[in-house]
This record gives sequence, structure tokens and C-alpha cells, in this order.
Amino acid sequence: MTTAISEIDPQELPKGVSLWQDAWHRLRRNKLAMIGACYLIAVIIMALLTPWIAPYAYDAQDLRLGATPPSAAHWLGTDLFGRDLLSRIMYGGRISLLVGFIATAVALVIGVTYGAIAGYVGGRVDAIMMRLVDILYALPFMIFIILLMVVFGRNLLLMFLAIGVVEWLTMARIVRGQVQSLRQQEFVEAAISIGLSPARIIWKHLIPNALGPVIVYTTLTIPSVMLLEAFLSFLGLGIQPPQSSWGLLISHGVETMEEYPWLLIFPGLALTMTLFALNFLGDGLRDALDPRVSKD
Amino acid sequence: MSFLGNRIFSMAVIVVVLYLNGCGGPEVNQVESGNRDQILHLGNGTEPQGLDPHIVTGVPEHHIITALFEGLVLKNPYTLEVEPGVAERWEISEDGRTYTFYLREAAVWSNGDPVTAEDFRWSWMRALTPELGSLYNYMYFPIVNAEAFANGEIDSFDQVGVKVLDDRTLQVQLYEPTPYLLQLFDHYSTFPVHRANIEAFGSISDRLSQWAREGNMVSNGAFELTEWKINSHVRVERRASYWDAENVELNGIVFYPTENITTEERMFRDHMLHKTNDVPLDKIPLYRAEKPELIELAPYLGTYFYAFNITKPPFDDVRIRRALGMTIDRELLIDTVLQGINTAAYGITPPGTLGYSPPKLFGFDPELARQLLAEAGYPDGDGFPPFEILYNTSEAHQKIAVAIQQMWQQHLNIKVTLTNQEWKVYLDTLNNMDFDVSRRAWIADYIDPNGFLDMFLTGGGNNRTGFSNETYDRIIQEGAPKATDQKERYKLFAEAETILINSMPVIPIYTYSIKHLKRESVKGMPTNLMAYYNYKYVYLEAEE
Amino acid sequence: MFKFLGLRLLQAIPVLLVVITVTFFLVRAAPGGPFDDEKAVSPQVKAALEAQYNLDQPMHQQFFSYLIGLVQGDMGPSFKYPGRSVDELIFQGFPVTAELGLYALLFAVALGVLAGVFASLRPNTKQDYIPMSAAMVGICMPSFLLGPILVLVFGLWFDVLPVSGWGNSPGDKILPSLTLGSTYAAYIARLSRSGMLEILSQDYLRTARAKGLPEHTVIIKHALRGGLAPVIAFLGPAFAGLLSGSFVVETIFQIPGLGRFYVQAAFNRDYTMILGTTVFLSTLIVFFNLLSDVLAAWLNPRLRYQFK
Amino acid sequence: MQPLLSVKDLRIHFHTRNGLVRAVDGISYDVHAGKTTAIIGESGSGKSVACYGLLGLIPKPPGKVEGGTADFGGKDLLQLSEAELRKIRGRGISIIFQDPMTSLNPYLRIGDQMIEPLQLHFGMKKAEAWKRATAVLEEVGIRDADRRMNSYPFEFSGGMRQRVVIAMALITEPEIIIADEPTTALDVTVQAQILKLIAELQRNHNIGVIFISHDLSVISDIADDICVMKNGEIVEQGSRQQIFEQAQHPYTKKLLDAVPDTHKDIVENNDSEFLVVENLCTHFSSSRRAPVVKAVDNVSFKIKRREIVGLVGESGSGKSTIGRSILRLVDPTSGSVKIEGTETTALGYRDLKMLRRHMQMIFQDPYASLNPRMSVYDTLAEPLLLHKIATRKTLDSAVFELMDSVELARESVLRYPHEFSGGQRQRIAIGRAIATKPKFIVADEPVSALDVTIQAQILDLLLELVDRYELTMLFISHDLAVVRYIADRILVMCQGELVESGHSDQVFDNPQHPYTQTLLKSVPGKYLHDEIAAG
Repeated sequence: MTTAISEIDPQELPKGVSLWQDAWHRLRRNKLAMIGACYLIAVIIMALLTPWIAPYAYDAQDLRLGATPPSAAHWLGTDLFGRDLLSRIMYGGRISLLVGFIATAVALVIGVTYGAIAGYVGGRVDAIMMRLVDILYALPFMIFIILLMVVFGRNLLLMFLAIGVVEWLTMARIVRGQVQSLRQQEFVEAAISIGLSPARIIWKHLIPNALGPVIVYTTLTIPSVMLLEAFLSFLGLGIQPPQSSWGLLISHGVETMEEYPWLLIFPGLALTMTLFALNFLGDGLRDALDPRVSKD
Repeated sequence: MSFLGNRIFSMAVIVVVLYLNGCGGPEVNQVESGNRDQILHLGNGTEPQGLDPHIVTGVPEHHIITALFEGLVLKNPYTLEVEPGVAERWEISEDGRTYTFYLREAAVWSNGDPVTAEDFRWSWMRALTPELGSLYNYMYFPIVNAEAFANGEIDSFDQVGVKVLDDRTLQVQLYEPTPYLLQLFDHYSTFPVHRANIEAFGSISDRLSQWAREGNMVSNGAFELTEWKINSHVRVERRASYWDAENVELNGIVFYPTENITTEERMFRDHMLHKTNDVPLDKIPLYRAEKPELIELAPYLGTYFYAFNITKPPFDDVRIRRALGMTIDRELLIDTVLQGINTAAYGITPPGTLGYSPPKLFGFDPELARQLLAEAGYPDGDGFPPFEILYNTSEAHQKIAVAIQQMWQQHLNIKVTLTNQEWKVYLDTLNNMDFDVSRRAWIADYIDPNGFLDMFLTGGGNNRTGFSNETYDRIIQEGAPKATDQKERYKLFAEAETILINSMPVIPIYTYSIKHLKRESVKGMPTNLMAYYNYKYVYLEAEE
Repeated sequence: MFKFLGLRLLQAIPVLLVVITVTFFLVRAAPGGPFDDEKAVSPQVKAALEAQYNLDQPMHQQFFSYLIGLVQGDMGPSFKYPGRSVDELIFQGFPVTAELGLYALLFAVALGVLAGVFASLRPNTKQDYIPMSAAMVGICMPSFLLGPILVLVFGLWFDVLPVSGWGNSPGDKILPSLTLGSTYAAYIARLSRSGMLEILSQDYLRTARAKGLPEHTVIIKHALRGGLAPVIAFLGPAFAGLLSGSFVVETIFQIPGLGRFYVQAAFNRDYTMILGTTVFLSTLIVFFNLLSDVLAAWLNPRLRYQFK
Repeated sequence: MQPLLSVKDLRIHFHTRNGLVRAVDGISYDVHAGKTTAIIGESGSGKSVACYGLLGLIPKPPGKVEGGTADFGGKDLLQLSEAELRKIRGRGISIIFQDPMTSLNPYLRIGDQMIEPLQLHFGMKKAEAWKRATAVLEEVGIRDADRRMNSYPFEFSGGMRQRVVIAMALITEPEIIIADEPTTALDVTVQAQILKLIAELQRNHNIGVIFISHDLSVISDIADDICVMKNGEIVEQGSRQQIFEQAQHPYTKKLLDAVPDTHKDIVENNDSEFLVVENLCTHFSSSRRAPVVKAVDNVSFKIKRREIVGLVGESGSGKSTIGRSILRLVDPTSGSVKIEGTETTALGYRDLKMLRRHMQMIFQDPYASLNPRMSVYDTLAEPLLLHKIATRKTLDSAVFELMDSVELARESVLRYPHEFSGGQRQRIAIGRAIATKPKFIVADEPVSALDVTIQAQILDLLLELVDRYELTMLFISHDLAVVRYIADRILVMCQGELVESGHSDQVFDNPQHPYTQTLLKSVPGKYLHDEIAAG
């Protein structure tokens, strides 16, 4: 059994395969997740190419035309200003995807780091960190948004920040809970006994194992962030007309859902399908990142 | 396991069905029962902030307070002409500066006390007491020394031109003959309040007093307050001791705060309201097509306009202001976005304000506009600095801004962005003159061109454009008040408005409309220029 | 037990204090004052108004007199509604919101647990996918969309339920409760599914089956208790969330609840009202988190033992 | 005599996505009243499925009974409907499960759980059932049964819980009890009690017992008939005597050989003192007001270089805490720990990191001690990189070298822990521990979760590594046979205190402390050891 080292050329084996590369291999075998991923990629590509492939400009009005149901000229119909709904959904998708992904990423980075530190260190530090979260939970969000808007003016970056600031709180709580229970496991003790620093233990051992619930929560966060964007835009922090986003299209569509149902249905479909794609991908990713479930 | 699954599922279905059936809808709807009992159910916009006539400021409050209190005079809801209220008659001196009111003997408070001239004097003193901080105290300013008292420059109310000649006679002294004075005495800020009632709950200037609450309030109107559930409804009931009670048909009115107009429309459709306060624009075509009898549209004494910040380049150049003003296609805007319910405005005063019509000095003329823009140094919009349209957060304002943005882009090749701000932030921005172009509107307190034109006096609080013109100021402050007859007065106003519109610190867009839904059973509640309700005329007649 | 409760409540005090302080200065920093209106307010009137509400005092003095008032249970007068105190408004709005929240929660628990347990019994089959997909949509279905749809269907098309109001006509509490509860129902469905899945693999269920117990007894008597533990832990935060998040539903259905007061106060710059509702709601959040801990402990014998 | 239960050619297969698993493939056995039929096999041999399958307690799908008959009182269990089976479960045939910690519902009172079968099968009223349950509880040796009926499972120790489980199985007076590793999770002294209890009850009630176990020693003490199972088949079957004295099948022989029975040859060790522990105390307290748990209380001992010291004690005796305290995985409350003269209790983070290179730990549960999301490569590379033992360039060969030394196949370098068997995982964990070429290793029950044959391999591996790398080792275990096999010197712990220490032979052959004596007396496998001693 004790073969000499030279017998096997180390180069023959794939080296340094990370959990992520490995997860990718597993993910590729998950049909549902791949459908979700393909859909999302298609949507993203469409969003990138929108200025070239959209049938109309998003702000091209035809006031006399007004709101019309789907037709050959306008596949998904037009809105009150005679603007092509398909084009608006395509342009709106750019905004929504940007907001959804970036703001969620902000929340993810802050929340995971914060939660992991609080959960790992524990004790008084944890108590203080979580009280801070409590405080932020309790502050009046709307006043905060209004202030942000006034102090910094309106811009998209600020909106990412505002959303991130809200969403990371829950994320932090979830991660903290996970880390707290993982902290008890023997492999963490093993990592300590090797002499790893706390930062490395958190990063290499705890966070990867806490990712499951985080991913699930993230896939739920993205759509709700897209809707939150509509609210912030309504308050004046987000985007301004004639630009639009899925959230805004939906909230406007609700107002006229009896008169012009297509104005609600199509943006709603766009969001719902993305939501399902995200969910499939998220579940797939969660499974892919857990080597244990990959075999069956 | 599937056996269990099926059981759980069927249980769930049964629970839901039972839940829904157990609590069916109301058998008789509110409108029908209201018709039967003469109870009017009214959508009333927002929740009233209070019912103290000297403190509150809004239209919803106005609609409730006119049911509870009565001033010296009333208006006919059809003609908006003045009718006797607490005063059964009045005399105007020849110079038009002295008014003598004779109060009717039958007028009593809800606690039985007679309504006296002293009640009015004391009430007006209260309204003008600086510490109370009444926002509408300027309504009294035509009266001699009223402004000085309100600003704390004089301490004694005796110096103000209000005299109690006897219990039932009240005399008012004016600086100038003020043709619209009687209208002011129909405004709730000049309504009387019951002194003992107020003093029982606090001092004369106590804003936090609880006197204007159900159970506490003593009032003198046709109705009295019986229930006030905040954010739910305000209920008033007919008062038997009201002097004209026999002519009041309604037994009661219920006011609902309906800040969400979509919900209000659904309430109306569900037969919960006799009349709405508003109706969503998008619903209008449908009602017009299918239930035209339910929708009411009428002009309203208000103007919707865009205001420039003329202290800021390039809007300090009148050519640019005019160019922008001329490229708004009002007719198109109204036909499409506004569902054809408004009329285009080319002056700041609404046409037909008691006989006054503003001069039409310009029209939709993109050709001329481009020429003006070129003269100002921006041929074909080249190099025109991008600017913002500021509006307060609202679906309706946004729609108009989106359309106008496109028009300017299309006709003048100018890039415009939109900025919406939450209401209080928007007001702050306006007051700090921190905008390029802002959405504005004005609804007058009384029917007179003065109510619109005095907005643009130099340094006026509501000016908010930076407009300043000496001739204009002189006409409004000195010329018009001294005018001997209405014709001369209106000529002067037309002159002033010509100065204003030619200088174009504001772009008039359209004249407001009243738009609401009303059940056919509601009678005697006509639309009028001021959305003025006189509940004495209202009665309900069951449909069919 | 009481010591534990006392300690937790004690811990909440600094949190509340920071919340009050930050909110106090935050609202005053926001542009636009409580008395600004479309019609310009003359300087004299504005000064008179500020004097009435002590806004002319130095900031720190305002702050301390507010704190002193608060300790005495006086949250000050509302700026927007003269003649009404913040205490009065909160205690008018809160019972309504609490009732709404309670019904919503009951609905959410009933539907969520049913769906979640149902799905967990046959994981990765249609019986699992269908309710769980519905839950996904439910979580992301905003109430500003669900509310109007429900109103349209049940209020106007079938005309079986009132379209708005609260306690004014029979059945008018149903639609708001459903609208508010649906998101939470979806969350609870997911929670109870994963909780049940974990418990269903536990050895003690095998013991129960080995006794010869029929499957429904095994599920109901042995599995639910543990499987719903995550749901129980979620109830506290959920109820707090329902209370502070009911604004949209209250607006759609014209319900005179606290959520509307809160949001209106923010728009009106009703300083005392914003502070009052914030303090009240954060106290509630603390309280309900505590309550759900206690409930979880009560249901878990081991924790119950530790409390004794 | 007519058997109570006669299983013929039972075949149970699992249809998984990865193909067919023949969990039980044509086995036959009988169970007689008053007799014990033991099924022995290692994990995965199908021994549990062979019994649960009879009562329909395997997950279906993927499990499926493919064939065979199981005659129980004239009925073929395999043909019965679910409803009919339910009448037999807990009534005709009861089960005692392995882990008493998890097999009782933590949310229900003991009494409520115990009366369930009575109410279900006999339709008893609650009060009557309660009385009966209390009586049975007393019978299995639980004192104060009246009050204990109202207790929750967590209020019992492991042994007590197993008594409850047994009482619950017995309460309906079944004809057959299936005991699935009923003592594996218990301490030896408790194990001895439980085994005795089962034997007694069996005698009193004339019950047929199917005893499933992986532990030859235990089986040798109680079985009448023995079936040896491997890969779903019974490879050998016969009376106790036949199996132990005339084993035919090579697998049976291998099992018998794997039982650690030798004593280590004690070599006199003249090396210097490596580790000195003086007056070590480690106390825990969950909160400021909770009572202090004195996990380790004033313990002193020394370990010489290249010595293997066995630390013996039952669960809760504080033996693990000593190991963790020495390695500073928990901070000791007071006392001194010197490693090669360096006082470790006062070291800061940086110095501690240096020291950690020289002292490592092997944990009990190879399932929990490996990060499930790290491949073998990553797990082994981590310490190598951290302590700069290998560079990026030499990393691959260093990892392979490690794998070679713990005898893991190089091909599996990119696999994840869950893809390995328990023994292989423990090899990974050992590889990680020796990666830094430490001088000192604390091995905390490294083999107690493993099958006997694997256990022997791992123990031999440890001995080899100690030899090759000149390691000093503190070997913590509750299994006296294992300790005797590996240790030079022995420390015995009881309730946080060190009660006895000495050379292996001395402690085993001539125990001084009464606790040590009880411990030794409880070791199962008298029959087996006598057999071995005899021949």
C-alpha cells in the first residue's frame, strides 16, 4: 500500500479543485437548475442587448394611440402613452436585474460577514452586534430613505445602498444562527487545533457550510428587492420616468388591471418567471455546494 | 401517507369554504340603506386633521366643517351667489367700506345659546390671535387693522374694524371696498365658535384643546358631530335646533377618508359611497362608455401650471420661458393623458371666474418657439443645459411630466429629466428655490381673479418663481382694490395678467376639473366652480 | 424564568434608547417641517406654531423633555392632528392593527402548516412541488398586488365580501387578513416543510411506527411538535413584522390601523407621532421576540426545564 | 419445537437512482421462544434491514421486499397489509432501537409514550394503562416509577432511557423483541446492566429475541443462535458454540481475529518527561448563575516521550475535557500544563499557533470532525500550507505522501468525506493530524465509531505511526480492550477526578480502586475471552 511518491505523477490529477469548481460540475447535472440558469442568462443577454434588439425606444410615445392590447405591431400591447410594452419590459429588466443583483450582493457581503463574525466570536461582541441589528430594524425606514435622498440626491448607487442596508439585517441573523450551530461541530475544533486563525476558520470552514440557507434566502431576496425598488422610486430615490423597471411596471399595472390587464400580466410574468428561474438555480446551487447530496 | 395528505387537503378546502360562507356580504348595501334613512355616505379625500375652523386648512375639513358650522352667509350651490346664513340681512355703505350684519334671532348653538354678534367678534379675535397661528388669518386682512393685530403689532382687538353694535348687529370696517368680502364670510376661517365651549377646554390660543371632538363640540350648523373614528369615518347628524332645520332633508352624513382613490372607486362600485371625492383618470373612459350617468365632470376654480425658477439661468431669459411655454401641446395632453376632462389654460386665472376671462396671449406654436430658442442662443436646442422638472410624488403629476418631457424633447430637442420628491421635501425645495421647473397648482379660496393674481406679488410667500414686476405689484395692490366698478377692476386684472403671461414665470397648463362619481339618488348636490357643498339642498331619492 | 424575562427586558432598554435618540434627530434632520404646506405660511404664524409645540427650544432641551415625558407615559401631542395626543392615536390604531395581525397570523399558520406538512409527507413529488411553488409565488406576491386582485374577485365580481372597511360591515375583515397573511403563510409553509422533513427522519418516529401507531397519529402526535418548532420560533418576529408591515393592506382596505398612522406621520413630519410609533413598535418587536422564545421554551421540555 | 418466527429466503432490495442495492439477499433464520437469535455483521451488512423489513418499517420506495416468507403465528408477515401489520407491530413483535437518545420523543412525557401501545392494542383507558406502564417501568428497574412517568426523556441518563425503551417494548408482552444494537451507545457498566436486564426479562416472559449487533463480545455472552451477515447474505449460521469454536467461513474467522485481545508488550521507557499536567481544573458554567460543572477537577499526571497513555472513563467522566484542555481547545480554569517545559495555559495566540504544529488531535466522530465541504486534498493541504511545511509546488507530493502513510488510495484525493466509509474517514483525520509532523497527539475515542475489523486496522495504523514518527500519545477511550491493546500506561477517570493510574498490566490485572474493578467486571465477552484463552 505504501507506494513510492514518484509512482504517480501528480500532474495527472486535477489539482486545486475548489468547492466552487466542483459545485459547477454538479450543478451542470441538475436539469432544473440548468433550465433556470439558461433562462437567467438569456434574460441577462437580452438586457445587455436591449438597446439594439428592442423593437421600439422605451420612451417613444404615441399619445394618440394610447393603451392598446397586444397586436402585430406591438406584441405585448402599449401603455397609456402609446409606448411599446415589450420594449419597456426589456428596458425595465435592465434596471430590475441590476438592482436585484447588485443590491442583493451588497446585502449578501455585509450580512454574511457580519453574521459570521457575530456568530463565531459570540459572547459580548455578539450581543452588542445583534443589538445593533435590532436598532437598525426598529428605525423608521422611510425617514431614513427620505434623508438619504435629500443628503445625497437621487442616484442609483444610493438606492443599492439603501436596499442593501435593509436587507442585510435578516441575512446577518440567518448566518449568525447557522454559524452558531456550526461552531459546535468537531471540524471547527479540528480547524482550531491545526492552528488556523479565526478569520480563516470563518471563511474556509464556516461560511461554506452556512451557504445553504443563505442561498435560499438570497433567491427570495432578489425579487423582493426588485419590488422594493419600485417603492423607493415612488418615494423619489430610484429611477425616474420615462425609465421604468419591472417593479414600477407592475405597480402601475395594478392601478389599471381592470382596464388594461396586459399592463399587469406581462411585467408580472417577467418577474415571476425570473423568480422561478432563480429559485430553481438557487436550490440547485445549494445542493451543488453540498457534496453530500450530489450523489443521488 | 397519501391518505393522510388527501384528508388534510379536503379539510383545508372545507375550512376555507366555511370561512367564506360564514361571513357573507351585507344584505342591504350602504347606499340603499342610506337612501332609505336619508344618510349621505361621502368619500372625503384625506382624514381631517381636525375640526376647529380656525386651525384646519384643507378641503376635506372644509366639507365637514360646513356641515357643523355656519358663517354669516351661505352660498347657493347652483349659482354660488351669496345667501343669508346666520345673518338674515346686511347693509353695505356707499363707499363699500362698511358692512353691517343683522343676525337672525332663531340662530342658536347646539347647546341652546343664541348666536350673537359678540360670538363673531370673539371668534374673529381668536382667529387673529398670533399665538393660535391660524394659517388662514389673511382672509381677515381686508378688515381695518386685522393684519396688524395678527402680526402682534397692536394688542387691543378694539382697534380692529369689527364692532358689536348690539346682540344681533355686527359692523365690519374695511380698508377698501372688497367685492369678494361676502365670500370670505362664507369661508370656514371666519365661522363663529362658542366661547364658553372653547374656554372650557383651554385658552383662546390653545391648538391642543379637545373642544372640537365628539361629545365636546358646541356648533351652530345644520348638523352636529356624533362620531369621529380617526382614519375610519366622521359621522354628523341633523340638528333639530338649527334655525332652518325644517329645510334640512338629510338625517346625517358620513364622511370617509379615502386617500387611496382606487379604493374609493371600488367602494363606490360596491355601493358603499353615494359620492366619491375623486375618480382615477384611467377609470373615466370606462364610466363614460358604460355608466355615463354616474360620472360628473365640471370646471374647478384651480389652475395647474409649471413654474420656472427665473433666478437661475437659462430661465432668466424670457425667450426661453416663452419657447418652453409654447411647445406644450395642451390639447393633445388633455385629450390623451387627461382623458379630455380638463380645459387648456393660457392664463393663470381660470376662464369665467365670475365674469372675468384671462387674455389669450399665446398658443401652441413650435415654430415660433424654435425661433425664440435660437434667438436665445440655442438653435435647435444645441447646447441647452439639461434641466429637471420637479414634481411631488403622485401618479397624475408624473403622467403629465412624462408627456411634457417628451414634447419638449420632440419640439425643441431639449433633454429634460424628471425628479419627484415626497411632499414635504418638495415644499422645502420650492421654498429654497432649489429647482429649475416645478409643478405647481393653485386653488383659490374665493371667486375672484385677485385670488390667483396676488400670488405673484414681489416676495409673496406663494410666488416661488422669483418673478418681480413693479407695474404688476402696483396694479394688484393699489389699482384694483381702488377700482370703482367691476368692469374697471377686471380691466386692471387683465392688464396685470398680460404682464405676467408675457413674462411667463409660469406656464399655465390646464384648468382644474372636478371629477367624481355620484349615485343618481343624490339630489340637490350640483357641481360648481368651488366644489362647494350646501347640505341644506341635498336629499336622497331612492333609485327606480 | 422571571429572572430571564427581566434580564431580556433590561437588555432592551439601551436598544430602545438608541432607537429613540437616533429617530429623534433623524426626523428633525429630514427636510420640510410639520407645518409646511402648499400655501405659504407667514413667518409670524410659523413662529407661533413652533412656540405651541416647543420647537423653539434648544434641541437638547426638546430631547430631554421628550424623554421625561416618555418615562411618564406621555408621548406628546400630535402635530398633524391638533387636540389629539400620540398616546391616544396609538391606542386607537393599535387594537385594529393587532386584530388584523392576529387574524392574518392565524390564517398564515393554518394554511402554511397545512401546506408545509402536506408537502413534507411526499418530498420531491407533485404533492410537494405544487404547494411549494405556490408558496414561492406567495412570498414574492406583494400585498399591493394581491389585495386589489382579491378585492376584484371577491368584492366586485362575486360580490360576497366588502371591498373595504374594518368592523363596519360583516365579513370586511376577511380580505385584509388574507392579503396580509399570505406572505407569511408562504414562509410558514416553507418553514414547516423543512422542519417536518428533518423530524420525519428522526429515530423516534420509527419507534412510534414500531408501536403500531397509524400514520396520522405518528404525524400529528409525534412529528408535529418538533417539526413546527421553527414555525413557533418564527411567530414572534412574524407578528412583529405583521404589525409594522400592515401599512399597505391598511391603505388598500381603508383600515384605521397603526400602520397608516406610522407612514402618514412620516409623510406629515409629525415628529412626536413618528417617534411615538417607532418607540411603540420597537417595544412590541422586542416583546414578541421574547414571547416567541418563551413559547419555544414552553413547547420544548428541555428548555422549559432550564427556565425553572 | 415450533419456532415463533421463521424467515425463509428473505430478499429486500433498494432501487436507488444509482442502481439496485441488494440489502438483504436471500436469508433464512428462525426465532424460538425464550431463545436469542443474534445477527452479527458490520455496518452496511443488511442486518437491520433484515429485521425491519419484516414489519414493513423500511422506507418504501426505494426499498422493496422482493421475495421470501416470514411465518409468524401462521401468517406470512410479508403478505400482510399495512393495517394488519400495524396490529403486529408493538403487539406481537416489538423493537428496541440502538440509540436511546434519539428513539424517544423528546417532546412527550415518558408515560404518554409508554401507554400508547396499550391504548392502541388493548383499548385500555388512560388511567389503567398508566398504572400498567408504571408497573412495567418498575420491572425494568426504574426507581420512583410513579414520578418518573411524568418526566421527559432528557431528564434520564442514557442507560435509564434504554430501560424505558425496553419497558415500552415489553409492555404489550410481545412474543418477539427485536433488539437492534441496544447497548452500543452505552457505557460498559451500563451495558452490562442492560444486557442482564434483557436476559432476565426474556427468561421471565419467555420471549424470543432477535439481537442485532456488531460486537462479538456482547453476542458471545447472550446468543443462543448466531447468524453472521455480510453484504446482505448470511455467510455462516449456527449455535453459539459452533460459531465460536468451529467457525468455517473466512469472514467469521476474520471477525473473531479482529477482537483486540492481545496486551501490548510493555517496553520500559526511559525517555524524559514530555507532558506534565499539574492540578488541572476545567469548570464550565452555562451562565453566571448556573451551577458550575467541574468537568476536570484537580488532575495531575505526566507522560513520557514516545509513550502511549490510555485515558479510560465512562461518558461524562471528563476524559475528553482533559484532552481538550491540554490542547487549549478549551481554556482550563486553573492548574498547569507543560509540554516540553513550556507552560501552555498562558500562551498568546501567536505562540499557541506555533505550538499547535506540535500537538494535534484525532476526534471520535470521523463524520463530524471533517468539514463536509472540503475534499481530502483540501483537508490535508490546509495544515501543510498553514505551517509552511509544503509550498504550492511541493504540495501535491506532500499530500500524496500523507495519503500513503495513512494508507488511503491516491485516486480518492479529490473526494469529499461523505464518499468514504467511517474507517477511511478516520484515516483522513489521522492524516490531517500527522500532517504537521507533531510530537504529541491526543486521540479522543478514535475507533469507537468503527466496525471491529476496521478498528483493528486503525489501531495498528496508529501504532505504526507512533513508531515511525516517534509520537507521544494520549489515547482516550471507554473501551478497555482497545486501551489495553494500545496503551503503555493507563489513567482511569471518574467524575472529573483521576482515580487510578499505572502500567497497563498492573491496572488490568490488579485494579486497586473499586471503580476500576467495577469497570473491568462489566466488560462483555466472558465466553469469548474464555474461549480464546482456552484455545
